[in-house]
Amino acid sequence: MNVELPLLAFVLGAALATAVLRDVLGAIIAFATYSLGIAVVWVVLQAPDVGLTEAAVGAGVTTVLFLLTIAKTVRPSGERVIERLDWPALGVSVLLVGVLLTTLGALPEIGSPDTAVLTSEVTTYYLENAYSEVEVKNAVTAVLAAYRGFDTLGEAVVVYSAGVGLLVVLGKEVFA
Amino acid sequence: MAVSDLAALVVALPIFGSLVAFLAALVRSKSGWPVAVAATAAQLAVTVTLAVRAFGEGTITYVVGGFEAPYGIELVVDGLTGTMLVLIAAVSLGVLAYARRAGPRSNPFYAVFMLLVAGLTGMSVTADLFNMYVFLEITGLSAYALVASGDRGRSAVAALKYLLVGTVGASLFLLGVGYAYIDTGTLNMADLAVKLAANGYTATLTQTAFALIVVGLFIKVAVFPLHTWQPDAYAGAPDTVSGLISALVSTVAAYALLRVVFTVFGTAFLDANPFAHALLVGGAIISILLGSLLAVSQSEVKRMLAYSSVSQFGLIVAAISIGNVTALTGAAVHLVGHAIMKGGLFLTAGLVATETGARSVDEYEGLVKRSPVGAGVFGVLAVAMVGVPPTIGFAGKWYIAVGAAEAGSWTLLAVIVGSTLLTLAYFARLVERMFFREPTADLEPAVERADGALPDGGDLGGSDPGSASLGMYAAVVAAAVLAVALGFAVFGYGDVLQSTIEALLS
Amino acid sequence: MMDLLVSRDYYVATFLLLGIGTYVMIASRNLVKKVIGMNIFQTGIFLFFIAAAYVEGGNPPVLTMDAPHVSPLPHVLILTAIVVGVALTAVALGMVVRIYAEYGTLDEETLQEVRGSE
Amino acid sequence: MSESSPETIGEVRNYVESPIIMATVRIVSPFVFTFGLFIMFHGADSPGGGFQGGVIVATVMLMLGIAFGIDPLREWVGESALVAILSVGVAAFLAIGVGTVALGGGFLEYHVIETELGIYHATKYGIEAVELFIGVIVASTITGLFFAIDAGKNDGDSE
Repeated sequence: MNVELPLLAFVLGAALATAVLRDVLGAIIAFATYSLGIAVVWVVLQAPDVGLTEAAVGAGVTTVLFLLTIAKTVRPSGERVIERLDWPALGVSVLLVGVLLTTLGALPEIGSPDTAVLTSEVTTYYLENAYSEVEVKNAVTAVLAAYRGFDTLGEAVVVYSAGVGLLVVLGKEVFA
Repeated sequence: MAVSDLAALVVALPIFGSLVAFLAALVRSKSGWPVAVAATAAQLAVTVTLAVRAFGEGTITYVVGGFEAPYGIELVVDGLTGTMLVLIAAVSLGVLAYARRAGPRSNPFYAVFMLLVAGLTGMSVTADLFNMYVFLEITGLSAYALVASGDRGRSAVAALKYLLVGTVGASLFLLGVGYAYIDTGTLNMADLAVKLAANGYTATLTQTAFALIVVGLFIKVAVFPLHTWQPDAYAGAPDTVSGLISALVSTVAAYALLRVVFTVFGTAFLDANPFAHALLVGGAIISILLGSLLAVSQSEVKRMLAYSSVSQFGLIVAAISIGNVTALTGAAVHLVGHAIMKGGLFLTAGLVATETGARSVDEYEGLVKRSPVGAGVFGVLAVAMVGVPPTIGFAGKWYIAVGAAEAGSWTLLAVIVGSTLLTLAYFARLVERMFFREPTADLEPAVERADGALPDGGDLGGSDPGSASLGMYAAVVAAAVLAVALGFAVFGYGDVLQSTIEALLS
Repeated sequence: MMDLLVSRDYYVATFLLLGIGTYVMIASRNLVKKVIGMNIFQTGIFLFFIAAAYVEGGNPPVLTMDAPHVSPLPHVLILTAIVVGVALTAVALGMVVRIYAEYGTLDEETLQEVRGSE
Repeated sequence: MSESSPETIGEVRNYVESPIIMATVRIVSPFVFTFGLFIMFHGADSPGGGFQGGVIVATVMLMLGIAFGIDPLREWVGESALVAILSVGVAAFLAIGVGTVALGGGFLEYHVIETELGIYHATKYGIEAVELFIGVIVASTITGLFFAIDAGKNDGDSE
């Protein structure tokens, strides 16, 4: 796994770019780059379903929604390229990162085969029974649509509520 | 069909109602109201059936999709869940009665209204941590959109702030769930409880999971100092929405906190981790004291009521931190009582604004002459909120205070008793103005369509501005009657709830 | 120390992304950038789950592929969470459009000045 | 009900007609659309599924919008049609859940379709139906989101 450190550096760099770029269009482009990087991370971590979704959603839909929004509003024209450093905000985030880092030692090593997640009866049950019980070979789909179908109903409702919610926010009755 | 199937159908029903309300716009504009009323009435019938069954024959457990518990998603309806389910349906029906005239009236509004009911119901019945996150987000999304349904820019700004802060809360909850999952490999609450206990309660991952989940839910409940979204959201929303979300959203989040703290982590975890106990006690005391102090200093009535909620939810968190049968019964009673009293107060504030245009504390001077019903109901609900017997406001505080005494938490007991005086401080200010002063300001009724109470482009449906409908009066009077009547019923309720709470604590 | 960081590099990245997301949400005066910050904050948490599912040398959880498989459950959870994220973003951007229509600005400080005179 | 008109007052038009883009989109969109459907149905045995497929189908709408302008596209699709498609998608998902209860099983228990109605591989078909409905929900919602954000806030004059 020689790609992982450069890849993470790339992703973090893109995330940082959204933070420091003053121009909103620049920040959106940096965010789209970030999403593509993250999609590659998912593929590297053997999660192709999530990678496909991230590429379609993060780099696709979300970016277009952002672009449409700034086309509808303004793009602030500033004389400065880089945002001024906000010390209180930096303090809060450094504190958050610091606190979370103290738990690092307790977290299991990544990729180790004997973590609770991988050895748990839930994971093994899904991998062993997905095909015989629900007849699909992609265990992700089996869990999504069958074992955790109720979550997926919730997910469908979330999409629906985004649609209706946006209509309420914009004071419309249909998508016009 | 078995009765236990209702545990899943009770979530599906309001979603279906939402779809019908949304589709009805294609046939006729502004036709969502009757659909929402029919769906909510049916919901009330289903929830009462479930609650009767849960209290009568014991806890209902149900795994969606016919799978087994840790593999599929489990739903549980016990006495506490049953209480929440009925409360959600009943309060929604009351708010709908109010909304007929007060608006907003567009079909998507009622579609989102029903989605909020679905989200809250789902949060109450689920026994799976990630499923709870999904419903937490459905609840959140609908609440953000409802706050933004007001016509003025203020609503949109408040809603965006609510959305950003609320999302951080839900995300911290999700991160906490992640820690618990990495620790155990499971998401089912009962299964988690067993596995966390086996890992030992002082494991770093368990402690982190607890801290993140509690802080995430603190944001949703609006515990000081994580309450910053709440006064803006409640004050910026249309009156109908303020009534609905102040009564239900934080309430169900507090219920979720109670459920997770006791079902997943348990009292043994709290005993083993002084920091966890301190987190709850600290949040409770700061909220009770500072929430009240901020309420006293507000000049706008709806903001004052909002800060009052911060303080009242401090009491609920206090009850959770005490964690004995009496205190948790008090938590359940106060959740119900607060929902009715605070929802009623917000709706009354809306009624008063519709009748007289009064929205600030000073404008309430001599209100009894201009809006006798509004002033009367406000007075009764304020007295109930202070905790004067025999109202439900008294019953909830009494149980929690007795629970604190039983546990020997004398500091908490002092704060709880003191909170009554603080509540008195901000309500007395208003009650004195309403009943014992002459009106000074001349106000036009609902002149500026205050707070987007009529966001449908000023169409008043043929009525003259400044008139409140029968439904609006009925909703607020019902809240006042319930606030007193439930005070008498509460001790019988405490008895039937006992087995649920004992099971929760074991 | 170095060992700890490298063996848990994705978790470190998670924490840093949470930090960057928080910073962008607090420090940005522009409302659109705040929503971008929210997205970064959420993806940080997605990384936490997906990294937990990973096993060295594992294949995706498709049963036609050879064992060992990575755990499918976190993937499912994050698929749902990504959907939640885009839903929140859409609604948030709707609010941004409305705020601009009302006040003619998306700058937090200008907004406060405009609203102060409301 | 709102009526959209291409000449909405005071709105900035970003659309620039370009023959090259129009021709490209005309050629590419059927392929992308088919790819979206493929991904939607292919989730059972390999990576992919309703959500991803739905997003890709929505991308076709987006490309058409960029090439031919969002307002003509909105009129072609019909804003009411999106409401109907979205609602029917969610309702169909619910109907599967309620249907299995009506057949005597649990909520979303696909298995009973096989035992009660004698349809073999009912679980697999159930899963594929769910994926299809999710695709429909996602594609219609995302198209609607584009339309709604592009149209901006209603000023109340269209009521």
